[in-house]
Amino acid sequence: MSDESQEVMPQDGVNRRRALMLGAVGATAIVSIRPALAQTAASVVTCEIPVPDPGRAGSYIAADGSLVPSGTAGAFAPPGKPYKGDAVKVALNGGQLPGTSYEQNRAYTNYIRRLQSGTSGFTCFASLQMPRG
Amino acid sequence: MARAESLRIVHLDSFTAVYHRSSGITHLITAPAPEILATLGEAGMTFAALTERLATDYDLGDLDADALAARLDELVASGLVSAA
Amino acid sequence: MRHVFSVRIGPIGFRIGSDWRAPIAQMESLYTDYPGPHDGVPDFNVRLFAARPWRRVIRPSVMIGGDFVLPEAAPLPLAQGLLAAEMGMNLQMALGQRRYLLLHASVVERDGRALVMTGMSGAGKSTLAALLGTRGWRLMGDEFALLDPATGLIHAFPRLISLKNAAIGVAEAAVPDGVFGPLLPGTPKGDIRHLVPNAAAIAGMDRAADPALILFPRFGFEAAERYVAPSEVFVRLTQASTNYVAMGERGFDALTRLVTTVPARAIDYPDTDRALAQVEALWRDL
Amino acid sequence: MARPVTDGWLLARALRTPGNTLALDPAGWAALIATARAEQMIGTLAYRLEGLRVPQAVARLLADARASAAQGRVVALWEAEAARRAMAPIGVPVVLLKGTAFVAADLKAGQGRSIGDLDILVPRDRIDAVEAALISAGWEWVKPDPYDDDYYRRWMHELPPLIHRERDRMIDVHHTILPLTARITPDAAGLLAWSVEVEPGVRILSRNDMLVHAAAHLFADGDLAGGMRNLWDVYCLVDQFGTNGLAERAAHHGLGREVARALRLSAALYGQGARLNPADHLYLRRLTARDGWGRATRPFTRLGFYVRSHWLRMPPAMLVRHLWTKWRGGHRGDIV
Repeated sequence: MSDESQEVMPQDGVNRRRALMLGAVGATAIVSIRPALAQTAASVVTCEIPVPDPGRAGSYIAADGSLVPSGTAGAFAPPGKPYKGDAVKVALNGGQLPGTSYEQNRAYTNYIRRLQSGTSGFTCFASLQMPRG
Repeated sequence: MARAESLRIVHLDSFTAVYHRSSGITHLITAPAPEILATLGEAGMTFAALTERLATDYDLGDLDADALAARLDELVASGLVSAA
Repeated sequence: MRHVFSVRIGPIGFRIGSDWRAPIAQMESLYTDYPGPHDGVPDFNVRLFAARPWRRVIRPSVMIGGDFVLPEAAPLPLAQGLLAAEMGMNLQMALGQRRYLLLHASVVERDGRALVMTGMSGAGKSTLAALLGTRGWRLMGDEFALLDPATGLIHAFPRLISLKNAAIGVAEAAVPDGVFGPLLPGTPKGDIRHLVPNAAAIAGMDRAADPALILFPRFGFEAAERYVAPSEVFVRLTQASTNYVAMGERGFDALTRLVTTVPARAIDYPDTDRALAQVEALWRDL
Repeated sequence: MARPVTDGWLLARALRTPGNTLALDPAGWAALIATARAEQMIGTLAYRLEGLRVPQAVARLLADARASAAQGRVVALWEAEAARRAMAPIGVPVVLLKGTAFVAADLKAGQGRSIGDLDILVPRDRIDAVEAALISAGWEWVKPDPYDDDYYRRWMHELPPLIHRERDRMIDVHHTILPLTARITPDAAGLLAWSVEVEPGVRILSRNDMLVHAAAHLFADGDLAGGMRNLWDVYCLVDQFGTNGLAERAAHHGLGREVARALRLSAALYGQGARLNPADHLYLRRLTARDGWGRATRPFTRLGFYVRSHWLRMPPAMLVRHLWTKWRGGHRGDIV
């Protein structure tokens, strides 16, 4: 286990109370790992992932991928248009989303990793997690 | 009443890896999900007790019960928490 | 089957059966210094066969079969029979391996410690591993890292190194005394040529190693390196593993242990010389 | 043994008398393992041979197979649980069939058994509600082919297969155990009525109905693919529960002949043997048509049983239409 475990799990009365954001309704905190080889062959090239979900348009994207109010320091404005599936696939495998800085790219890919069922782009994200050639 | 299922939990960084023994599925979760799981424990507690306990252990700012309910619903949907 | 060849690569035994002599003869020659399966019993079977009996002789094309198969795999021309055999072996590992967590990665070892390089096809991990294998490192494998959940060690799987397209020339120049297979032009993956791992790699293939560094190399960019957070390593390795989910809790334990104890870096490199220097520098600073 | 066994009997004998495997040479082991994998019985074999002093390479391989089966069991039970949760709001219990039922009830037949899709049985008059409940819980249609879909809905004993969009697992929702076109009509309501609860909201068929279902699936429906495994199920169920009342129950469903044949063939393969008639020998020839590389052998016997399986399922004119449509669509079926 890593050192972070101490931080995340405060022993009662020892650590000072840590701030815990419960997040807005509609954000998500869970990503499930899917098999890399048992996927149905969904179309990767044609699907798109909006960042963020149109339901939360206007939010900024923080470094860890969570959505925060626009103008939050250290967070990034959303990109103007949705990303194509193949661009996201490259980014998830360590590449870069088109037109992003390193930090920006990390924030957006973290957002995409956190996509959950019911959010726009989730099915596309799921179909991207396919074996590589 | 909700309780955490039988889980293996490893904290990585701002994300925590969780293995759910009943389903064999791995989840990567981030705040506040790990804190909710740890607070519920396998014994479980009511929503009111969970709210109170989290507010004692953490600075929740302006406590938003709807947001907490939404986080709990996600955990139930993923199977990591069972509602009873 | 008509023609049979058995071989052991690291801990894994294979039995390859073929309707044709040629692919078997090539394997016998390229794998000549390899042992046979433990106790004579293979872990996996691979079959190279004709789709219809007459296709053994008329426009012969090789279907890949075995204990585990993917539906809709296309046949290869007989001239690429060696590639078919290698693909068949990889497929058995990808679909059937349940003892080790399989990471799609190349691995080299020095002083008992392993450097694991993973990333997309074309990132150069095979080439880098082959070159490091000539410069004081032991090649453990260019395709799969076998992570043992029981020990946390990485086992070697030094199958033939599969060089593609431009990497063929790079390796031919860098390893002039290397033993190469025939050039296979126009395969589904482009031109392919196999390089036999060197004597040290074969002689040492039963020695496991402690993972010490995980690298995500990327070819074609200015030299750069960056820290990769454990959660990112975790997600990328689950996607670089064909059996992570099937391994269940053992896979989870092995992988979380790996990513929380072993540092990871992403490196960009413009050419292989720079990459080798970057690797050496990172290794020194561990 | 006078000459080496080179077909499915190698596997059958290993399961019947595990100790005899200790006489195998490396080639014999390789053939046994390849055969068991091809019949999807490697997990079963691994549990059956557990504790024997087999060669180390074999022991490792069998340990892997046991771990794999244990993980398969977890996943299968979770699918059953997911279906239970989806169907609880509409008040329909999940009645598990085949492999998932065996592991849910911890039966001998479930030890090491490979499990593919989740098969469940629901009342015919609730099937639309079940379909809607599953779809709202994340299952989706697999087949976009309109002929297949129409065919299923009109003639089959199940919904077209559904796959869960996140877990990639299939569910087959049956309302009876044979196609509506088959000449035999089992008492589907009786299957449900006699089912037994294994935990709240989860049920399995009664022990005799499990045997009837296994026999129906083998001899009145399928082309005997996977037959060695199905007969192992039959052998284990009989071994664990006996055959008390079985003949009457089978007759009630109109499947007396099929059940009797299942008992004879499972005893021939795995048990004390049985008095076989000439047709039984033909069935065994088909069931054991597998070589030491795991390849399907005896193509003509297989083809015969393939055609027979369709003959049983459909009236002749419909069969012709079905095979024609399939053939035109490029599906040749897995006959060799």
